[in-house]
Amino acid sequence: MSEFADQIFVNAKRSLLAPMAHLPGWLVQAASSLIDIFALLAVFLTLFALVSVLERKILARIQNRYGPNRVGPFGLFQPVADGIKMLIKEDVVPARADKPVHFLAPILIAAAAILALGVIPYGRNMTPFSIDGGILFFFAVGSTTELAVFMAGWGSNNKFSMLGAMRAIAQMFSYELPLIVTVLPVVMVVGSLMPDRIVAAQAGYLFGFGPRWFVFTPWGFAAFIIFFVSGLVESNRTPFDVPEGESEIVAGHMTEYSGFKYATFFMAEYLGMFATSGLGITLFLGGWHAPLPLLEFIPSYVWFFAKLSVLVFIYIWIRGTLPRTRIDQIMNFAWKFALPMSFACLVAAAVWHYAGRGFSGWFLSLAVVAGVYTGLSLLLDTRRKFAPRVYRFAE
Amino acid sequence: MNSAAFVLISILMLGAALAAATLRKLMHAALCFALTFAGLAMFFLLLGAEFVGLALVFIYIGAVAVLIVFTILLTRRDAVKERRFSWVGAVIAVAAFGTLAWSILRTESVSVVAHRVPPLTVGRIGEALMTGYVWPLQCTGVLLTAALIGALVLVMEEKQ
Amino acid sequence: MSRSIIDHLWLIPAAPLVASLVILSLANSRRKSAAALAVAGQLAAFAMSAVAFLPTLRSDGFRSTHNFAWFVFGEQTLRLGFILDPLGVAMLLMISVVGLCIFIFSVGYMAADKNFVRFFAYLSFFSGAMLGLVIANSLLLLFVFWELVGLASYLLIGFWIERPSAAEAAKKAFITTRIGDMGFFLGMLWLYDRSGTLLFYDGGRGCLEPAGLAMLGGSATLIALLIFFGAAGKSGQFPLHVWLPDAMEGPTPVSALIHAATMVAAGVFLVARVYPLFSWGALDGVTPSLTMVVWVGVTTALMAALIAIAQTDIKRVLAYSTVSQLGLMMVSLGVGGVAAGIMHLLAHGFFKALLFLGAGSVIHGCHGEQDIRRMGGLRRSMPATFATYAVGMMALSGVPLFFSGGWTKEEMLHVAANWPPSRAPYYLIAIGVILTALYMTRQIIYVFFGSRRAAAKQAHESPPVMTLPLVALAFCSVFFGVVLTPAWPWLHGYLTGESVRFDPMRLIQPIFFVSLALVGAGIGLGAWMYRKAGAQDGDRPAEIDPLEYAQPALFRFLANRMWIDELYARTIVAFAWASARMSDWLDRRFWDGLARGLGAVGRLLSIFATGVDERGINAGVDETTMGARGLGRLLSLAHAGRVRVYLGVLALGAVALLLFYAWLD
Amino acid sequence: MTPTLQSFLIVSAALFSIGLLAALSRRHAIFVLIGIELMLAAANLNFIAFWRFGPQQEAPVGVLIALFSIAISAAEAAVGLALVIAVYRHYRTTNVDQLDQLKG
Repeated sequence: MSEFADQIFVNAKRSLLAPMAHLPGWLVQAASSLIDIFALLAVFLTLFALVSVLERKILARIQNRYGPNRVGPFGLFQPVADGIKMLIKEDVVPARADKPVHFLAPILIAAAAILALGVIPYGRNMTPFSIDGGILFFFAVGSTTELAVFMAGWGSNNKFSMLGAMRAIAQMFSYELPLIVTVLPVVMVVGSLMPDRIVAAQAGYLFGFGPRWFVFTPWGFAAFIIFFVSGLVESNRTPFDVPEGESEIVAGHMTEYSGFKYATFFMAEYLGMFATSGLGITLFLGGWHAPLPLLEFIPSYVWFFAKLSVLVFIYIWIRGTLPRTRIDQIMNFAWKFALPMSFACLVAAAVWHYAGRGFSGWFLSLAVVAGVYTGLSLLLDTRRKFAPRVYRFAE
Repeated sequence: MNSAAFVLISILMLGAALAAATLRKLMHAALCFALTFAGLAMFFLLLGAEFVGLALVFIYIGAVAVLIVFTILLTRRDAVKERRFSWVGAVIAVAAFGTLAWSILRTESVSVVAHRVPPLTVGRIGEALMTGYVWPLQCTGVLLTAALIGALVLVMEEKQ
Repeated sequence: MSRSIIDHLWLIPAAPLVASLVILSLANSRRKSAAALAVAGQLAAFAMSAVAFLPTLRSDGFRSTHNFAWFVFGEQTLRLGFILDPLGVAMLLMISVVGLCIFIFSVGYMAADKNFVRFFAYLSFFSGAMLGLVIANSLLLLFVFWELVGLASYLLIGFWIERPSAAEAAKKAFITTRIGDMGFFLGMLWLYDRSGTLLFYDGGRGCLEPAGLAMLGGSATLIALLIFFGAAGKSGQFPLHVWLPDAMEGPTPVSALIHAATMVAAGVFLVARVYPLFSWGALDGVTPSLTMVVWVGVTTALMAALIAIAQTDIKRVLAYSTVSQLGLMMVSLGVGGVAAGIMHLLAHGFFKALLFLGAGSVIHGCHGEQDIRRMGGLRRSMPATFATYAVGMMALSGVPLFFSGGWTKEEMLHVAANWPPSRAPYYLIAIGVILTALYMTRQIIYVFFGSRRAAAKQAHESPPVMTLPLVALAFCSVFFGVVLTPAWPWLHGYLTGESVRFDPMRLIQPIFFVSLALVGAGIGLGAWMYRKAGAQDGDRPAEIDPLEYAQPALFRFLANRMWIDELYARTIVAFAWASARMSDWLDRRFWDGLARGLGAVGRLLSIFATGVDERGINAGVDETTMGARGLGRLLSLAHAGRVRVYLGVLALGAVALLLFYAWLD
Repeated sequence: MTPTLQSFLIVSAALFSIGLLAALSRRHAIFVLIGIELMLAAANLNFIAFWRFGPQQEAPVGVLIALFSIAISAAEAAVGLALVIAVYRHYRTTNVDQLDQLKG
């Protein structure tokens, strides 16, 4: 039963491909990738729509409002309304804009986001493009986002856009390092760049109940935190949304975009968020594995999306809670804390591995991580020490 | 590997390269440059060098192209007066291509068809890098560090 | 015990070197600590040398080495090492004792100098290098220290760098010794090429041991001569002696330590160290190289002694006497009396240092006056200096029986007398002995006797910090003789490894009376000649030297140092200038022309490129302007950083190459 | 029919000469740089192609060399662009034809 539920989508795809078995191989391959892409788009666009409205509702709750509740039951059709509005809006292109660049930017950014989604294993045997260098692929296509952002900033020749693009690229560059370096320990420990293998390496349970997710090792935990924060920055969300800080530069690189192109940017941002969270899940949260053996019967993809929704909720929660940080704070955090810390994770992972991945390794790596953490925090501690208040002129 | 993909990719890549070489607007040229490398990466995938292809995309589109556009941005005020297209370059380039193509075509030893090869996994590359090629690897690391520092020093604002 | 001593032998030179490094890092105002450090370093070196001295006493002919690999290239290992043997230890002791005295002396002498700290840094540096030199067991290591002492001497001669004369002298010394060192270096390379090792003693494989020497074969003579060339440069032997007198521009303690006692003796030491190389294949103790050494030594000894007679600068007199004494040592080495030469070297170290320090004290007392004709009658105003100086003078001129110099002179005359080939060196150095006594008498009369002249008016005795070292050195130069007497030639035995016994009868030998007669003659002649020196005598004015009055031509010849410097200036220096000018001319006319030619070729290329370039473009205006700007501009075009032109030419070249290869097959 | 080594070489030769064209015919320093990068890319393509069609030995030498050359050319690009910026600051131009004085 559970087997059937687990593999239902895989079997569906097989049955779709079965009739064209006699066609040349590359055609079949193209067809299967097309199916994957359609599936991806369908799933994630729906998810995007849902999340967009959920975000607004959750933010509203956090800010003690009602949020959208007019269109459909609980305002669930709000995204549909938004989509229609976006589609029928006029698409304004500035007169002095660099037209082709201005036009291509949103397409490129969306394409990158979707491609990045392609290598993530969503369930047992459910990896759209299961390639050997999957992680590298993820970052390769992810890195094109920066170019797209720049194109957006340059193309709509407008100082706000340019400034926003510069800020975005600056922080993306700075956080790409910690992001990648925190991935390295996992790659090192698993010995492969292939997401499926990484997920497989986190299978099984300790003493029959403790999941062997990397997040439960000290280095994995620290790396996951850094990874999560860096992902937050990469997707330009609060508290790292200086690139589109409404109060300073209108909407950053999206200032000059309207209508459907703006919607594309918006979508790309969410897809990027999903992609980063998905990678985080794959790397640290055990992918589609169930947290407890007795919950195995629930299909794997369900677990994946459950984890995804938790992470997304945390994203929204953070957005609703934290104020915007200054650009210099962001940079300092990246270079002075996140990067050294991620290197510490690398070392700790090595220690963990060579100490036999047992308890001794666990504690040793904990020692490494904790030591570096305390050292860095002592080093970077800039809090002013407040003196007790004295009343000099009273009586 | 099939020839359709080969033809498509080569057309894409060479067209992009030609555009990068000849376009009047610097920014467009730079973007076509990035596109060229995307095509090259596809070539590498076609040739079964997956890792190198991805690394190429990662490095060139993610880093070098962005660097280039940044440089364009920083040196924007200087609009180089491109006079009419200089033919010397074209002549030399065509001559170079002619001789190269001619000499490639007249060597039979290179007209071989690819035989099946074991897939090149990242593991194998890593193994080679960590065993036989660890010294070049270290040297490359040193070189990159030097380049990083050198670039920083070069572009640092000199204090008046 | 002794093993561990040998393994830690390197500590001896290390102590002063470390001291000098620390001193260098001191602020210029930390005079006390600088002096203290230097003296402490020297003391440590002395103590360790004393410790190292003990094991060598036990067995006769004791020799022990500690070798280590420096680095490996290919399948060859370059090995260095330290050696502990009587020769080295004797030198160690002499250097550290004399050095200690001189360090203490210079605390007083340099008290007023503003670069006090730097001075002591250099001094300790020198001492460390010198100590290292004598315990080196590898020609290469020896050469390294050799160059280091050369550097130290350069730095110290030019210590008063603000004086142009000092700077000149420093340069002269450095370059002249370099000329010698070139010979040394060539000899070393050749030796390595032949024997494959530079270690002196390496358990039978060293280059000074029969096996190694056998490998050299006939080339031994030439190698020895090359090395001797270096030695001659260092210890101012005849062709290369010119730098030493000028080196007196340095502070007097420096002259005492480096240019009298230790460094200049390094040449003699080197010859003694590689003596097997010289005496290889000797038939009854005569080889071509040794004969060469003898004659060079004789020439130097006589010439320098003659020149010394006519010098009026107190330090120059001593300098030339140093040169001639070194010549004597060389002679005795050459005739086979290694022990005699080294004994004289050690004794000479003591009393020559004493004399120089005395001279320093005199100069100090006379407020920087160095001309002996303007002194006089100082024996009353500076008695301590006078007494010690007199001791030194008598030791140097070799008064027998009481002074170390006497015994060593006698010894040297003895060995020279029984040199098989000829007795000429014997007679010649006999004359040298007379001359030594003569000029020393002249000097002491001029300085300490007679009437007080200009500079001596308000002369004063030096502070104890300067006189005490004098006393100590005087003590040494008297009682060092105890181990030299023929009655009980302990040092001789110690050096040669023969066992000695006490036999007073051996005091009474013909050679003893010979040397007595020679010295007596010298002193008597001097006393007679200069009885009225510096005073009005008949129709001779006071400031004219008696000899000058008697033999003006001869005197001028000697006073101008036989015009050897001028000779060099006319020949060697002039040649160097000429060749420099020629190469300059070549560079300007010939090579530059060539470069211009190449430029023209490049220019043609660029004209072609630009020509094609312009034709596509507006009416070749640039072409005409280029024509107008003329050759220089056109030339510059080829080299004008036109990246694209370079690249284009490059590409064309590549195409051409490809076509060429295609055409080949 | 499947592409032979020859066809790949032809393509890389074309890429190379396009790079040469860019380096030769443009005056903007960045174009020169782009041209050089293109030429390097052509070289890399050659490496990979020869590796793919050549005899397979243990270590994928061509791929490794391509990787190294990519890293090196990335470094070269970084320094080159930094130079362009520095030069621009100093001379206010990026026209390689105006940058023809060989002293600073």
